[in-house]
Amino acid sequence: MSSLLTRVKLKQIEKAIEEEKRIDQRTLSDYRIFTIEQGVIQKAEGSAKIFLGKTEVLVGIKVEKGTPYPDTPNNGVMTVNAELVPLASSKFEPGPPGEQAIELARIVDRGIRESEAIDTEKLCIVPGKQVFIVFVDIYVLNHDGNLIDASAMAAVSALMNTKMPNYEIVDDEIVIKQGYSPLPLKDHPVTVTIGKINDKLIVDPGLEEEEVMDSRISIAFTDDGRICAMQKGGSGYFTTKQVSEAMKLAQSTAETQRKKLKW
Amino acid sequence: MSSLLTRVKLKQIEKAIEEEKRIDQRTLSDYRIFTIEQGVIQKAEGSAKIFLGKTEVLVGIKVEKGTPYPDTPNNGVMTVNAELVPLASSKFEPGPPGEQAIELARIVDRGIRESEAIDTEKLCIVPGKQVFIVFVDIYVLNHDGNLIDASAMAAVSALMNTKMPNYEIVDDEIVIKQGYSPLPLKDHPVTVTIGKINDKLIVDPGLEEEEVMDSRISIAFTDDGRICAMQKGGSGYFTTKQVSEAMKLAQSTAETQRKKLKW
Amino acid sequence: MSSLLTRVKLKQIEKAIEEEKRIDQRTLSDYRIFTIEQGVIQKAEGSAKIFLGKTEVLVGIKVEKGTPYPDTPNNGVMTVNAELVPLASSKFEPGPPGEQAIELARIVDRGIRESEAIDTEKLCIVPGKQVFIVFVDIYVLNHDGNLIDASAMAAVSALMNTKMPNYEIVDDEIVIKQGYSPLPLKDHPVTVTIGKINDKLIVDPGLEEEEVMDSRISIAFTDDGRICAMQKGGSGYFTTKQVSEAMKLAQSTAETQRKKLKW
Amino acid sequence: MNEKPKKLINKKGLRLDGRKPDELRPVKLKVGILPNADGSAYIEHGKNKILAGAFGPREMHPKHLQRADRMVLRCRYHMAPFSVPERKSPAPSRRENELSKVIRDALLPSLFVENYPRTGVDLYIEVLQADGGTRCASITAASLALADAGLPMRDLIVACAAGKVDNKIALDLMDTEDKIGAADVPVAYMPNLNAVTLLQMDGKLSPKEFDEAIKMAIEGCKKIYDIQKEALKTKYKIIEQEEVEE
Amino acid sequence: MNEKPKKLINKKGLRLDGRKPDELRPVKLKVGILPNADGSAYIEHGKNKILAGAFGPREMHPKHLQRADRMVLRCRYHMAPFSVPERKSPAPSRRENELSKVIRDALLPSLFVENYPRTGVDLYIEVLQADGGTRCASITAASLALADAGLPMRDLIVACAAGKVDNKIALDLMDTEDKIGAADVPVAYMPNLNAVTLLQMDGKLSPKEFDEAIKMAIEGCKKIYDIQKEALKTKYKIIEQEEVEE
Amino acid sequence: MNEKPKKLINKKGLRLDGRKPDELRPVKLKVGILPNADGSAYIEHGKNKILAGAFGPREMHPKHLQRADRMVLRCRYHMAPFSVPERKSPAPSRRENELSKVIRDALLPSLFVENYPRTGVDLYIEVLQADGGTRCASITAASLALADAGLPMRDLIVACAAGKVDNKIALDLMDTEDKIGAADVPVAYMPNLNAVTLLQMDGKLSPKEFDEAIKMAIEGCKKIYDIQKEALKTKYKIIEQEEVEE
Repeated sequence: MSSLLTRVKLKQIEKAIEEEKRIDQRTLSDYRIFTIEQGVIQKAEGSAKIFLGKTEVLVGIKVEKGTPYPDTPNNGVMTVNAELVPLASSKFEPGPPGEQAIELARIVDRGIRESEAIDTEKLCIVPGKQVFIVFVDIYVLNHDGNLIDASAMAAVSALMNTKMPNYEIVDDEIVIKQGYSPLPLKDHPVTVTIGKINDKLIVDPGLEEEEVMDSRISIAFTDDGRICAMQKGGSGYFTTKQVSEAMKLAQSTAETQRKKLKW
Repeated sequence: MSSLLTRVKLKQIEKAIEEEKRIDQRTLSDYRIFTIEQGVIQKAEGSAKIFLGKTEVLVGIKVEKGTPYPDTPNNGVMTVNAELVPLASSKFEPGPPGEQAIELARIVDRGIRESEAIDTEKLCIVPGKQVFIVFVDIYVLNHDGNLIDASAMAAVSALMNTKMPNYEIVDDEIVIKQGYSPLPLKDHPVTVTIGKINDKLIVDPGLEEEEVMDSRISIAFTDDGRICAMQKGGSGYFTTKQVSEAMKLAQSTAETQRKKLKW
Repeated sequence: MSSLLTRVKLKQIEKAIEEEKRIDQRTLSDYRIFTIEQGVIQKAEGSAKIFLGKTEVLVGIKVEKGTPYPDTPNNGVMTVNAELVPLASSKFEPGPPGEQAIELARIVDRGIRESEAIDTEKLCIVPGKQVFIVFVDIYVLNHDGNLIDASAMAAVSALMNTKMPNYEIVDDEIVIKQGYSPLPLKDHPVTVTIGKINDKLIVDPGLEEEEVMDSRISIAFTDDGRICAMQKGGSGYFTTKQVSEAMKLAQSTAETQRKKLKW
Repeated sequence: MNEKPKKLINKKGLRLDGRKPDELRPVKLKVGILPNADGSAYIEHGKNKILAGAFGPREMHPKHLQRADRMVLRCRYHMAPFSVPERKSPAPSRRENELSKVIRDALLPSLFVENYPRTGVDLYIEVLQADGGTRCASITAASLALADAGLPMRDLIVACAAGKVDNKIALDLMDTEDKIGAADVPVAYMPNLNAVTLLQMDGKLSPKEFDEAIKMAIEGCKKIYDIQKEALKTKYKIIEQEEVEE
Repeated sequence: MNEKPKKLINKKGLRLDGRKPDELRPVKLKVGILPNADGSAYIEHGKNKILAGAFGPREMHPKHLQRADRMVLRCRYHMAPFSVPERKSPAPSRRENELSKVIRDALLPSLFVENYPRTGVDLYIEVLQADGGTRCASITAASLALADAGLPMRDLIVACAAGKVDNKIALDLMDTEDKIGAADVPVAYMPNLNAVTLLQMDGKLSPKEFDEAIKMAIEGCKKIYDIQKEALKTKYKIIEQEEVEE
Repeated sequence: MNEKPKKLINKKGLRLDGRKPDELRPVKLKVGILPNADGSAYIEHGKNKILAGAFGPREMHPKHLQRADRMVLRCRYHMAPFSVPERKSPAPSRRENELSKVIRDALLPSLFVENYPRTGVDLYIEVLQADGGTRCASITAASLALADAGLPMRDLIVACAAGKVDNKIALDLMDTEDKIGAADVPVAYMPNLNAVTLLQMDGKLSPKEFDEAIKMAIEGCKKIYDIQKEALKTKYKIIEQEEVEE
């Protein structure tokens, strides 16, 4: 899109929002249609691919043995990494994760970690010595806006799809047995992102909307409706009133989304 | 060499090749004269320096204790690294190995590994726990073309020059004894590179020939004449007929080279 | 400071030095006033902050358990790192330590190491297995010249301020006990830097003097007046006569400094 | 997480360091303390000790990062190796990278970036000692550093967190409370515009608890805002005096 | 190498997955599946799942990499961390670096680089799942991505390997066969020009066996070439339809 | 440090390798041995084997490193992985970085940098085998490489160390003496100007011992200087002959 075309498009978006409409015909509080497919990567212990509009994110889960952190000897470990794969957008470049990828990974990480979604105590093999490490790798394959929600949904879906090997402990050594069990989960956080354009709040911003957006706020909710993670982003601000509105909007959206997700 | 001079030179090369001649008076299938000196680095467990025309490559071998790979607990480890030392050419830059150096190392690695030149089982000290690691470091000191063959020859020469410490196993612990034994070798691969310029095949391309060369193919042969590694390079192609011709040319050249090398 | 202003200033400095004066009214052999505050970082095992003129350097010491070097199984380990924090000067850039920071760290390291200031044998916990590692982190907070001396003084002050945990060895395992002991020190090296401008030697060069300075020499002295480290820097030279003069000047300055420091 | 399940609030309703639930830690601010930076500030917030230095606005390098229509703010939040109980490697961690970004996003709303096209401001934040709440204390100091560099502003940005300890909403958690506590909500704020410029959360809170926390955090911000303004005035008073003395 | 010395070909002459020695794994190709790339393709070759996306021709950055007389092709072959049994670090390995180079060298002969001076094309290949033969499958997909980006070509490049298992030459080795087998010969090929653009080998083969292997690999290439062309047509059919519908 | 407390000087006053305290190791120098470099030299100093190659003066890249008023010298001191008893990682260590800087500082005083504005010279030093005193041997060779590149010079730079072993000042320590010995003083020197261009020290020396050491080191420098000049002449003799022969 040329610079002039961009500017025209952005004006259109702003004008539409002004009239409480959006360029793709959604209302301000509409979420885009999404589809999730689980188990797309058979070689991973778990995986899920989401399409949210044209945004496409693949999450793969690997479960491997490792050592626990010294301060949590009885708990397995989770680590989240995000790659903005360069084929997903001409704005992504190869190389180690930049600021945007790191923020994305850490927001998804917090949603899962703070909701205590994974029962990490059940991932302990030998206390203080050996635990399971759950690697959550977010792979953005096409960028069409709202990577945060798409990645968070794909990550939880992938965890729900994850199996880990059965094992026994014989003489302090792990012996792998036949079969698999599902990864033990205790919660299923849903993350909703609200954008702000010219003092209007919109749900699930698309790529072009992100370009005119002042700022955004992403909120993760637990199964029982509590807030477990939050992140404001962008170079603008929210008044305290807007924070309350965004919170309510996110809350009701999360409930709707949870139903659609059947979590 | 200025850009204009370069172009004139390149035209000369092409013209000569057209007439089945080469600018340094070689025939298309002539290999340049080479000399190899072993044991040039006394502090290394093995070393060899080759001059191939004005190309100069030094290979040093270090043998150290380390742990085996989990899937080959009874085998020692070999690792090949190549440095295109910046004093060898104004085109080489300091810094971590780039694409060209990595490809060079991996071609030499494959020739040695796939011919099973090193008897890695004899490098096992305590199965699954301790083995010898053989570090093959290729150091390109002057670049005058055909680094692949020069490095491969110097690497095998250096391995043939390598000694490893005698040792005993006492209570599962290694005890170094007096004296050294030669590194156990089972094969001595010879690598030959064929270049293609204007549909003519040439043996052992020099630096200026490399600049007009369409593409190259490097083939490694075992003691008993089998092929153990191969790599096509360059932005051109070989017809299937040219592949067969290159194969025959490489094969006969490898036999001649092996005699000269007295391997 | 604009380029023109700079040149005018530099001329002034050179003219003043010519007349055996300095732009801040010091004589050629005057050291700037300095103040040192110890224990400024309570969470570190030791710390000290120095102001030398407007140069400000903070050194923090961390003491942690680790493994000894194989060739010194009975000795603790010291490691010195220097960060030229970018808020200290518009010429410092974020990123891994560059040449200047590495040289600074290594000069300070040598002064401490070669004077055997730290009694590393007393830092051994279990020979060959566990020792204390002393991390000396130099943090330059404002650059107004002579970072070497300022950092060296702050580092030794911080070591003198360092406490390490009391412990017992029970069954080859370390058990931390209540209370702390001072880090065992055997020497207190003083480092003095002499600059050369137009064949005149000056003590403790300031930032602007460093910009016109030919070269410098930094010399560290032990408690008993022996030389324990030395480093010439800069793109100029010292005649052998100037080396002797610099040595004497550094020696007498070190004695004066040692008194002021009350070491 | 629950390594040491101590009581964080005692029977008298006081916290480990004797504070009441809605009480701030002591905050000290100094402006203009780094001679080579264009603007600088130093904060002691509880046991946190943090320096912020700003360079610019100046020509932006490298050029491809210049923006024709605005000033670019670059921000680096960095912890000294000795600032925490276990020595931290000086290489920036993922956490430091994320905080650099959210701090930048928190400060931008106060600036008139469109007034300084093609320029850049580099903001360096160095945590010399950390004790919980470093991102908030960093923002409070960094905003002063930007003001000290002479950048016009919509308002100062001030930041403070509130969280949940022992089932109670409490202001300005220190390290132990943050680690053992149930939730933490850091907030950055422009009082004049009633504008929230940073908002994060971890832990679990009901929407009602969150409401309470953000309100408490904003009250904290307002108190620190007074200290901020005072620090700025003090610096300018001193400068005025110096000018008179000359 | 000889970790699990199973039989790779059974008494009926069939392989572990039931294939005959000269039988390909199933190959599926889709063109134009990445909305933001200028050209793209997706391949499933056996259990390999690989995406290729091309950006360009566009002005080459950084400028010092521009070539006055030609287009520059940059190529990155990269494996997803979850694509293999043990998680792979996302940082590119030496193997990935080498493959990026040989894949670029395999694709260049099809392009008229001299027609696009000063431009660059960036080609990104992401292996989402790997099961032996990823370099060949990557080339097959990448060539389609370049075609989809509108680059004129001498011919499509198609790639396939043949190798030696249980002392027999066999087509298109899957991972287990590749690891236990005696040799592998990946070949990239332009059928119209009878041109080999990638040729590698590891393992040990007599010259006669090599001849047999390369012939078998080229036969495999020709079969996949039909699927490639079909995929390209399908994409353009769909587009034509869309245009009609509008 | 005192791992092996052997005697370094025997009853006859001779050192481990039979040298007298003030005796140099054998030094061999060759000039112009690297065909592709603009200037080059090779030194064998005891068991040290070191190559130096210089490229330039040429236009300096990247441009922001150019200096309008002078030539820029870049210098890289690097050790081959096989040059030392335990394999060294090829990535430059902090020691190598420091030595690159002090070697550059040692060579600069000989050059007329102001005569070549905007240009750069890249100097690469490769230690192929190390046996104590590599920085001095590197400087001796590097200065020849610069001369061979045709750079006018105030004088050649020559370097040599002296140190303290078994309580005696001794010339030109080899590795074992350096490791076990009490001090080492490397010195670089321009004989014509009586100018010291590198001076470092580690270990402990009284000021008197230091005086003795630096004098001894300079005597060593002067001897090597003769070999240096001879090597330069030899190269030019050969060239003259070649020109005659043509």
